[in-house]
Amino acid sequence: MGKDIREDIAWAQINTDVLKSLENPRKLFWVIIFVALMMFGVGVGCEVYQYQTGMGVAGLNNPNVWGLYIATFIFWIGMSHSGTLLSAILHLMHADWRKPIYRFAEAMTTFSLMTAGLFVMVHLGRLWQFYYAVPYPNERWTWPNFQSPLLWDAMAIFTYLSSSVIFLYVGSIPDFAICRDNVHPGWRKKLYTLLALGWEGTDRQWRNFRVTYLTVACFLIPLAVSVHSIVASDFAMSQQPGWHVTSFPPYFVAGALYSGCAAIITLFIILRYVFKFEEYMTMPILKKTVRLTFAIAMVWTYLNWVEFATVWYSHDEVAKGVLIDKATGRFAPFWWAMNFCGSVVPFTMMIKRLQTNIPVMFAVSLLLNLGMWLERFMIVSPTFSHGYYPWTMDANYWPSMVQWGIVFGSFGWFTLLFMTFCKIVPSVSMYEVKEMVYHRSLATKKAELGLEGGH
Amino acid sequence: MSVSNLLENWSKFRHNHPVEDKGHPDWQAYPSEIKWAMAIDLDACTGCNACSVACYAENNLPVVGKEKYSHGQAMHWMRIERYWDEDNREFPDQGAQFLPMLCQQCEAAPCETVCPVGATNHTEDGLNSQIYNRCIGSRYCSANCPYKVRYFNWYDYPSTENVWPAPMEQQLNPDLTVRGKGVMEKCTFCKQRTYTARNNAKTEGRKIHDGDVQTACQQACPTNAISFGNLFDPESRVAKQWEQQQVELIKAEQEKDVKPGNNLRGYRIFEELRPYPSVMYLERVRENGV
Amino acid sequence: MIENGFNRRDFLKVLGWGGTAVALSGCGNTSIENGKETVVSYVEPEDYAIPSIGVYFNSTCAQCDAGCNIEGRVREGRVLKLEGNPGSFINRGKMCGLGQAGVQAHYNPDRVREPLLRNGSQGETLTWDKALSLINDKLNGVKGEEIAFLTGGVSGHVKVLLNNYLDALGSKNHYAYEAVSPSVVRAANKKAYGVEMPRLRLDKAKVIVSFGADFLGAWVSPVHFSQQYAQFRKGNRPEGRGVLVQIESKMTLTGANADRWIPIRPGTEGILALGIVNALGAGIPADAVAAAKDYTADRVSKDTGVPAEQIIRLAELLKERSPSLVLAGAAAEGYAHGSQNAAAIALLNQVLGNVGKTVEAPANAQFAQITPTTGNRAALRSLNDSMAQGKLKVLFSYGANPVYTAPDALKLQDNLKKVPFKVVFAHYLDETALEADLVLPLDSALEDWGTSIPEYQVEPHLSIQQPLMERLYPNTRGVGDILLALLKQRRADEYKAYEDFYSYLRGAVVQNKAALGGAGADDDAFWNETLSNALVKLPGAAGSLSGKASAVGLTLPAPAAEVVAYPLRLIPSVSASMRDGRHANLSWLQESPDPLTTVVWDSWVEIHPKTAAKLGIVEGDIVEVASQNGSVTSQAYLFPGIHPDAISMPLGYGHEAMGRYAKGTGVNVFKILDPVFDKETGELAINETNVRISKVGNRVVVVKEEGPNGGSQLGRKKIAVKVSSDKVDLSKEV
Amino acid sequence: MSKRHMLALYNNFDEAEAVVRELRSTEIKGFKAADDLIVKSPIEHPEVEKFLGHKPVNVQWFTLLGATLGGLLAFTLISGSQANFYAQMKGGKPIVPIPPDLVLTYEMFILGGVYITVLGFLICAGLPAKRSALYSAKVSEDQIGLLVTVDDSSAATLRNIFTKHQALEIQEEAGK
Repeated sequence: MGKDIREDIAWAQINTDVLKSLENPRKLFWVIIFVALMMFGVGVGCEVYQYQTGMGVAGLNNPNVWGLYIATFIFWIGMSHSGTLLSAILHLMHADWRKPIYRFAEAMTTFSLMTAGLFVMVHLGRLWQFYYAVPYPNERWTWPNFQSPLLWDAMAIFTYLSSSVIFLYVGSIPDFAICRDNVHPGWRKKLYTLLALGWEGTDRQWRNFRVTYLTVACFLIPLAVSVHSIVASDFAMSQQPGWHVTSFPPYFVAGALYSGCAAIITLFIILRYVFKFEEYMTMPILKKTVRLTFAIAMVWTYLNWVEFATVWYSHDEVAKGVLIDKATGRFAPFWWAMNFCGSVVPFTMMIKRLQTNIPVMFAVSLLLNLGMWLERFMIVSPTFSHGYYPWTMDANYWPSMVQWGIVFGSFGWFTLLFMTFCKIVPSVSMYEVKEMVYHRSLATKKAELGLEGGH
Repeated sequence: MSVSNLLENWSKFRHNHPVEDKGHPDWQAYPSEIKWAMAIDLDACTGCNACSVACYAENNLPVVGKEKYSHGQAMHWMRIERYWDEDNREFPDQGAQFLPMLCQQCEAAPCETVCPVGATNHTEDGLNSQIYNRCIGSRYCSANCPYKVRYFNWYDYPSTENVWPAPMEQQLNPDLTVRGKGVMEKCTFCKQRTYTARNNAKTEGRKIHDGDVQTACQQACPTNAISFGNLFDPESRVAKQWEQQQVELIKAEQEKDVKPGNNLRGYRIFEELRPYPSVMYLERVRENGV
Repeated sequence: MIENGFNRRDFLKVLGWGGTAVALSGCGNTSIENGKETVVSYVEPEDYAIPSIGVYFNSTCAQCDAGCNIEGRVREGRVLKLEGNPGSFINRGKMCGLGQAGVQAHYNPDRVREPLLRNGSQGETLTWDKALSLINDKLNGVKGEEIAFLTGGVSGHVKVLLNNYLDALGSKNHYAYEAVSPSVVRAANKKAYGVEMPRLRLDKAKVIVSFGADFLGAWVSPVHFSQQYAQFRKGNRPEGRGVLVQIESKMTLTGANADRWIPIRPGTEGILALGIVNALGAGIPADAVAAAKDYTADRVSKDTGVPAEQIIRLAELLKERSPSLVLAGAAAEGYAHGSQNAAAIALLNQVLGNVGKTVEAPANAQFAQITPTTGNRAALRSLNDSMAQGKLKVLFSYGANPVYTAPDALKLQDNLKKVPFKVVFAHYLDETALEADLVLPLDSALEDWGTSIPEYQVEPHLSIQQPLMERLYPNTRGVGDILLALLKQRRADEYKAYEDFYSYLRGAVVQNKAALGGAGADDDAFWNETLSNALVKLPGAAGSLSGKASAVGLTLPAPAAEVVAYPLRLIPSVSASMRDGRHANLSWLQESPDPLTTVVWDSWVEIHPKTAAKLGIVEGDIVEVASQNGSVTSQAYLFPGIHPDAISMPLGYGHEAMGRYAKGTGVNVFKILDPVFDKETGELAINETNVRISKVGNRVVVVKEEGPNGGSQLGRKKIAVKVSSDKVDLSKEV
Repeated sequence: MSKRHMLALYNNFDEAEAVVRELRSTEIKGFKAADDLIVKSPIEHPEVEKFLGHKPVNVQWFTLLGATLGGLLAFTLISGSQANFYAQMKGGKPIVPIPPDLVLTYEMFILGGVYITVLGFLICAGLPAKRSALYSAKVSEDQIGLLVTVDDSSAATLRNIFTKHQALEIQEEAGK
């Protein structure tokens, strides 16, 4: 296959190319920002209405006390895992093809976490009291209930968010230095000077930088796994049929990586187009990402069916009831759609021709994410409307427009954050691309020398 | 002080109530002589709904109206369920089966552990307390309740039209609050009544007698199907019933159930989930020969 | 009413000790809930309301005619909750949902607060003095027979004043009308036992065979019967656990609690009764044998749709287990031949030798002038006729809502217009009040004074109804006070001694204290005692039953042939909370699900799944139910507990007025009833309406408590468990 | 004796390496390669450390400290608050339930680890730092910089060595 990146790109060229993406935005950028603002506005409107009137307007009820908010919360948490996968795991594996694309992946991690956090808030019946869940010393000596998986969630997300923000920042310090050295005087220069912390690329700085980056990466991997297993425990720790499943944590983690990678492909393609990053976000890299995604898709598919199978072959009639309801009940269309998007669509990624076919991959990645969102929806709602207690089952629950509106708005919020980010922080890591180019050119040189020696 | 206390009383803090209790909760922090419990005789219950209405009157339950009811947002702490036999005969010629379902006040309640802010705890007299002020409305408790007997304030009912239009608000019971939007609520075994009864017993320097306190549903029930009292007081009717029916609180499966041919009809719902409910039901009896 | 309130204050001064009693108990912080403080009622909270201490005062429930004795919890001068009075002979400290909702009737936001005078289509307020003098003027020059008084069932001293007033006006037209009342059964009982309402001992019976008597739901005295039923079900009573067999076309709450519920073709209850008599075979009076000789099991089975072996088994059961009790209820009496049905059932009772065992004589009380005048449905017809003939010039209406409960076919609303002056004593602006020329706002039952004697009595006693709190609105009045004021217009001298109804009541009771077991007691002491108990035993001679139910002249028509155009029989159901709709504006009752269908806040049409399948109807279909005299549309509910030839709709819904909760909720089934009347008693036969149903097209989600699984437990173990009686040992139960 | 700073820019690492080796081998008055020589590069390049000789990195100690403290703090805080302030029976579980507390301990362990590590990085790398004496934007682009501090007297010697290895540019500045 072709080279991940041209080795003869001049380093100066890299600087100019990437820094261009920080320069005055194109019209398209503003269009995207505007649309995102509109979407976010819808969400905010719905939330205000819900805040004032009460959760009832979300169409939730007894027994359906949780709805799209929780489902979408899991979805966004899942999204966040891709960043860690690329920047941390692949970093440890020295897979240097990650270098041009990990920066925006990490940004994605951060922002999807922020979005997920919003959903925890939106879900609360008494948002104005959310701080009761924060362990702060107070005169009443009351503390949150540390036994509650929801609290573990809050803790895990906080840890994960702050860690990935730090990781993202530390990783971009050298690039901030580059910006500092290249942008014209003005507020931007001041900003970068501040962010660069006076980085000069001295040997001492680089030395400590390497160790730090490695250490944090090592921390992030178990953290990412723990975060989504904890989200899984929200369900697995409960007694409800369809939730009380041992395989939930790995299942959730796989799903998370899955949706994350799909999202990376989506953004990869968008950025490549918007910022003209063809030189760096190259087809071979896309191909690699696609293959990785496919592998994870298969893992997810496996765990997905394992979950069904364990229920199916158990004698837990109640859980079985939920499963049957998923497959045949009123949620059946969504459930089958989820299986289709999650387990069938990825097979297009096996076909070599399609792996580098931008439009197809774009469509596929969107479908995969749809599938992953449906998965979360199918985890939450059917168990409620078909739970333990026959009398309180519910065949009429359907999320109200308010719920849909807020879910819709969250995508606007995410886009907003992400696009702003792309204009302030280089969305391709310049110094690492340089390393990549350098090392690869060295390698080829060595090879040539070797050939000469053969004479 | 925190750490020393932690280390000194470690075993105490590691005590597993109720399963490691011997009879009474022997965990020092709660020296309790009281364990409120209930027994509901389904044979006597006629499904007349008097208990439910009485509960509305006693506990300031909002009337949500048709539209909200249709969304499953009704607030009846005490609901009467009506089941038919499942042997699909043409006619239900042995009548219906009525089941008054209220919070089972589990000893090991699934709802308690999951609340992020600790708004629902186990009280020393063996109830699930629900602290409205503390509740932030995550609704995890309801999600984890096998009986689905927790009811959430989806709206701000006190300020909702036609819930308590003047002068109906004058009927509200001042012994307990009305709940604002966004908090979870549920049957309290008429906390305000048990509480008063205990205070009176205290002022009079005696123990609670059976009959000192009746719950609203029990007091209304025209057929005396509901009995309520202190399970630790061997003289109380409820204790006698549990005893006679050989139903023990801290059992996931009663001995009588494993040995065949017991002629007893006491049982608890979802015992196998090990929440150790405090409400014992007595099976409905029907004569087949006629 | 200033002078009235003033007077009460005096009365309270006398009762200062009562207050201090409460005060002391309050300071000692003795129980709110247990050691119940029941002292005399106060009507002026600021005098001795102890903050945060609830005090119980006894009174009498006015929600239905059962007349349960209640105690109201009063705090800071507000009545908060009603409980049963443990000292009661009827309800023994228990209470039904309808009674619980009494507080809502009191605090109801839609009560009439001012006297209203019709002015065109509007009503304008006026003072009481004007209102009363207006009545006086209107009555002048009107002949006695042109004046009529329409009431529900009345008893006690209100009845006395009412009769005296009519007497003063020279009128004999007192129409006591109850839309749903066991009036045919009363007549049958009168014939069979010599009394209208014998004392029933469900608790003594080994078997109860009830022909549609919903004694656990809405029949006569449900709370009392429920308690007897609890006894009847006990395994540890000498008679052993009783067996309940319910025979009816539409399952009632009682039917839902039966060991065996037998669906029967509508109207053939009497035939089945005779069928059982026939099946009993030897050892029964000759005339009974003669009367029942044609009713062989096979024929009866053919007529009633009840399997022959079932009939025989039933007869055997009744023979094996004596004493038994056979009841005739609304389902049996609501036909043109309702009297014969009831008579046949009474005969069965007698043949089984239950008379004197489970059917006892009530102690017939003295003071005939205060014993209940029970309402019936015949009164409606006669009133309607005389209005139609324009015989009436002035009509008073109290405690009845004929415009709502009368079938359209009677054209009552139009006939009412022929009455020049109509006075309605009203709690709400209900359909009848809207037709009135003058509306007089009544005190709620928790604000008013009164006495009552329930129709069904265990021990003869007089129940006192006393205010549990100060009236909410200054311009409402007690019915007694109004009647007294009106009487004073006619017989001033006779009643000048009584400043208000309270003083009249007190006088009446205290005068008879000797007869009431207070001989030699100090007047005040006796009166206070009476008030704090809110009931006083009446002397009564032990009555006797004349078990003279006979088969003579007992002719039962063959089951009605199917009307082709209207193939189904409409059975209006009387629910425990809605009754005849007078309490439709109490939101607790609207939201408390119907026990059997669990539907709330609306009417519904009960259809047997078989019938529904035939008509292609599924749950939630909006169907039109059309009789010869009109039609209503409502939601279909598939209900196994009904005979396939019948459908059922609940009464009490579909008000066009009355208040925010009642108005427009459901449909009014009274309207489409055919005007068929019982041949002997002239009672409206409410089950005699044939209907056809057709889908209107649209479909709704039925708003009900029941989940999507209907009554199924999805095979879950141990949710609502039923066990066969031979599998349990009830004898040792606590 | 007054010092002066010199910055030489090179095209690639090989040249820079050669210079460094020579500087380390040759004896120059008032100049110790170990202390007075700083290599600036646009990318992180392990070889640099090789030819600069071993220099210690201490970040990992901060990591150890942070992680340990984080974990300990978490468990004491949580179990302490459960036992002392908010002792409530819940769902038939002990007042101090181990598994949940461990979950949170684990999270805090990581949190502490990450925070203190980064703190350590800033300390060890001497960030945030002022502009050093001589700096060229070229370094952040594609050139290798050698920054030396040396006595005025030996400045010439160094200049020679730099130029010998085709320095693209040599900046000088008198320092204190």
